[in-house]
Formats: sequence, structure tokens, C-alpha cells
Amino acid sequence: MPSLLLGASVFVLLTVALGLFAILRRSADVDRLMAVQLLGTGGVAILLLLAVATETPPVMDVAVMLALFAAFAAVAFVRDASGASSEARGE
Amino acid sequence: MSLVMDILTICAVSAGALFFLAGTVGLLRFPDTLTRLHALTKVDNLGLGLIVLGLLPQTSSLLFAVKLVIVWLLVQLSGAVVTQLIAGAVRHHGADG
Amino acid sequence: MSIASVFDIALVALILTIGASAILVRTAFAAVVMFVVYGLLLSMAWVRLHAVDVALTEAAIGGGMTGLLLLGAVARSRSVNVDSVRVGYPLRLAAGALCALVVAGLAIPILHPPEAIPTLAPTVMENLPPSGLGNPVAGVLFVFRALDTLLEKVVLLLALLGVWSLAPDHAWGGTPGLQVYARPDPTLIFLAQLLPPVGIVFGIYMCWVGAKGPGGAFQGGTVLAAMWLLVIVAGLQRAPAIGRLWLRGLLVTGPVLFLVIGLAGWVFADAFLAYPAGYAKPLIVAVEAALTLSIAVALGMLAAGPPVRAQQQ
Amino acid sequence: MNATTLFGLCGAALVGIGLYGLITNPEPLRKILAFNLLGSGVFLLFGVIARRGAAAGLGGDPVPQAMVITAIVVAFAATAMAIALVQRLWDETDRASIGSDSSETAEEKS
Repeated sequence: MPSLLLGASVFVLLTVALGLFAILRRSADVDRLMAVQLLGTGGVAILLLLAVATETPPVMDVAVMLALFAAFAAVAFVRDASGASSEARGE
Repeated sequence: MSLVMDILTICAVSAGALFFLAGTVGLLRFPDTLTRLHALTKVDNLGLGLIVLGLLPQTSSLLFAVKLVIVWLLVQLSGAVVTQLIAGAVRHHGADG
Repeated sequence: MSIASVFDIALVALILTIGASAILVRTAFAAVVMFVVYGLLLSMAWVRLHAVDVALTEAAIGGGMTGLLLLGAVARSRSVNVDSVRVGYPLRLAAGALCALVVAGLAIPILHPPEAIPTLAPTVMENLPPSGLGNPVAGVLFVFRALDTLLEKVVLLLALLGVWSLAPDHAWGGTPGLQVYARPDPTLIFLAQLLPPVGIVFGIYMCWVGAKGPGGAFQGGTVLAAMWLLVIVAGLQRAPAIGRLWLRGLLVTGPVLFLVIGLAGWVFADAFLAYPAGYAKPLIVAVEAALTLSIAVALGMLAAGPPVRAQQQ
Repeated sequence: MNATTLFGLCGAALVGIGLYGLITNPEPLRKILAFNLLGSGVFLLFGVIARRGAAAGLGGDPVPQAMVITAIVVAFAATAMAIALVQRLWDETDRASIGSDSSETAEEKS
């Protein structure tokens, strides 16, 4: 069973790689925002598969970290892509 | 019993992996930003859900299994909201073809 | 070739491609997006290297926090004139050759490791049980090399002082110029209400679990900092003025507690930063808890940048 | 070639990529980013040294691993400092890149 799960993680990694190249081909900034989103789901899936396949439960904490910070980074990107205002501009 | 569980794992994990592939194909083939976003998030979240479902029978302890489900819930919720945010940015700026 | 090595080869290829595109891509915004993706991928590489503690730190700091920091600067750079001075081909060629030389120089020792590989792992495991810790990395950070960890906190505070001291005179003691959303966005506000409770629980869990498994004060502190910044960026709360007493108190609590316990080591144990027998674990957990808070505030304020506006009375 | 060597070569290549970006990119921001890339390559080399020192039932030598954790946090602090310096430079000079004639290369040293 572990080798099957590892195989699945390789498969998901390859699809994530393919997805990243698809995103990189586009030149629009909004398209690039999806790259982080892709890692947010695909990366979590890969790490969960690795955690179970190699029987190292702490790897699951890395998956949680990845999910949290993918969302955090996406918030920062959207802020930048949709026109931010500094708090200082109110002066 | 363990054979049934193994079969469940094989089916669910394979199906989940195929959904990831489908999401990537959508990313490559769909014509505009919003549909690509749709393909990416809907399908990938389903794929992740299936993979989590498939991993549940293989876990060694209940705590491990509960954590798996919590991770899935977290990704599901934050993923959905972040997608909404990105879609808002796309609408604001206009999608590219 | 085993499945695991296929995974490693694919991961390395992906990391190198994304890393190179972060350097070569045209716009600064795209470069930062690539850098964040690179950081998230790198944390998978750390998992493959059996360094889960490092993977947690890399995902949090390399992926999220540095990304936020760089993005704030990218947004600011749009309002200044960008000279489109490109470096000429001869220089690029020379730089490429130099870099190839450096890579080759680094690759040789990697390909030809010494016969007897030096390792401190057995020594660490021998001396870990008296501390009561189960995580060898935490053992190194808080027992064997506690002085390094203490000084690192001092470096964090010095960096923060450096950032603050770059404020214009009129803004000293005022609020940092963290970029926030121009309009309050209901979706974002929902996210900023949804994620922090989860993140705060996870941050505390990281700090707690650090004594026996991968995790610890850095990882927990970074998560707390990110959640704090999320709330500020969404506009739910303002960034605090840097002159606030509670802020400065939180900043020094961790390092001061660490130092006090370290000094007490002279009296109750026999050396600076030594723990009295039997009390090591509770003391370390107390230091870690205080450090988590201090690190969270320090990282958050570092990411928020120097103050730009005087404090309103 | 085993997996550890592969990651070691990856770290070496990342150092090269980062160094190239540091030299050829005129914008200070991109230089900071390249420097971070270079740094993470060095960290990865440390990770490989740690992995090779696996003993006593551990997956890697915890001492280099702890050093890398410290290094990542310090690198973040240095990056924050560098960015604050660059922004102050913009405020003062209104320029976003370092010309060959200027003496403003000091902010990359952090």
C-alpha cells in the first residue's frame, strides 16, 4: 500500500507541475494568483499522501502550514493586484 | 475487512488523483481566467476530498484520522474563500482571453 | 529506480524551474508570486530530507511572510520611476560563467563526501533524556545551543529597531505603513474572521507540541504573526503604533524571561543558561511560550514595516 | 546517485541561480529576492549535510537542522531590514534601480 500512495503523490506532483506551467504561460497577473491556490490544494494532497505512505504523522502539520500560508499569501497577492492603499495615504 | 479497506483506499485515491489531472487539463484548455479558476478550485478540492477519504482507512490512530479530516475542512473553507477573492480581482481588472 | 526517487527528481526539477523563473520573469510582481510558490515547494523538499521542523519554518517564513514583505515593496515601487537599464550580454555571460563555477565548486564536495561523515546525532540523543524533551531539534535550540537561540532573539529585536529607525522624524512612534485593502471587501473580512481562530489554535499547538515532536516557538510564532497581519490587512483592526507600551512589553518578554532563567542557571545550576536538574522541561516550555508571543509580535512588526504616520492622540 | 545527493546538487544549482540574479538584476527588490534564493540554496546544502549525518535513530543530524531554522528567521529579519532601506531610498531619491554611476549599492549588504 505505501508504494501505491507514493505513486499517487508522484502523479499529483506531476499534475501540479503541469498546472504551474499552464499558469506560467499566461502573462496576466490575475492568472498567476492561481499558482499559489494550486499549491494550496495540490501541495496539501501530496504532503498528506507522503505522511501516510511514510508513516510520519508530523508531516501532516506541514500540510496545515501549507494550507494556512497559501491562503495568507493569496490574500496579499489579491491586495496587490486589486490596488492597495497605504494607511498613510489618509494624511 | 482490511482487504475491503484497501480496495476503498485504492479506488478513492486513484479517483482523487484523476480529478487533479482533470483540474490541470481544465487549466490548460479553458479559454478565460474565470473558467480556469473554476476548473482549478472545484475539481482540485474534490480530488483532495477523495484522497483524504482514501487515506482514512490507512491511518494508525483515531487522532491521525481526525486531523486528516480537519486539514481537509481547512483547505475546503479557505480555498473556497480565496477563490472568491481571486475572482473578485479578475472581475475588477477584466479577464484576459 | 524506486517511486520515491521519481518523486525526488520531479520535485527538484520543479524547484529549479520555479526558482529560475523567479529570477528571469519580467515583472517584479510575477517574481514574488514565483518566489512564494518556490518557498512552498521547498518545504516539500525539507520533508523529503527528514527535516520536518525546517519544513514547517520554510513554509511559514519562506512561503508566506517573505512574500507579504516583498509584495508590500512591489506595490510601493509602482509609484517610483523604474529605470529600464538592462545589463548587457557580455556581463550576463560573465555572470553566468561565474555562477557555473560556483555551482561546480559546491557540487564537488556534494558528490565526493568524506569517508567518515561527521555527525552529532548520537551525542544529542545521549544527552537529551535529562532535559525531558522528545524533539532533538528543540533540544539543540534550547538546551545545547541556548545561547545561539537567545542571541537570535536579540538579532530579531535589533532588526526591528533598525527598521523602525528608518522612519521619518515626524512619524517616530507612529503606525507602520502596512498596505491594506483599499475598500473593505466582504469576502476578505469573512476570511479574516474564519482563518485566525484556526491559525491561533494551530500556532499554540505548534508551540506546545515542539517539546516532543516537530514544531516549536518559531513556527508557532510565525503562524500567530500571520494571523495578526491578516486581520490588519483585511481592515478589521489597525496596526498598533510602535510607541505602545504593551507592544514593547510583549517584544521583550520572551528574551527577558530567557535571560532571567539563563542567569538563574548560574545560581541554581552551575552555568549560564543551564537548567536545574528536574526542572528543565517546565522551564523550557515557559521560555518557549513567552518566546512564541515575542516572536509573533516581532515578525508581525517587521513585516508591517517602518512607521509612516504620527500616532493620533 | 541517491536522493540526498540529488537535493545537494539542487541546493548548489539554487546558489548559482540566486547569484546570477543578484548580479544581473538592476532593481534592488529583485536583488533582495535573488539573495533570498541564494540563501535557501545554502540552507538546502545544510539539510543535505544533516541528512547524511543521520544516526541514532534520527532521520538527520539535529544540529545543522536547528542552525537552518535559526538562519531562516534571521534571513527574514535581514530581508525586512533591506526592504525598509530600499523604501527609504525610494522616498529620498525617487528612483527604483541602482545605476552604475551611483554609490548606492550599500543596501544590498545586509
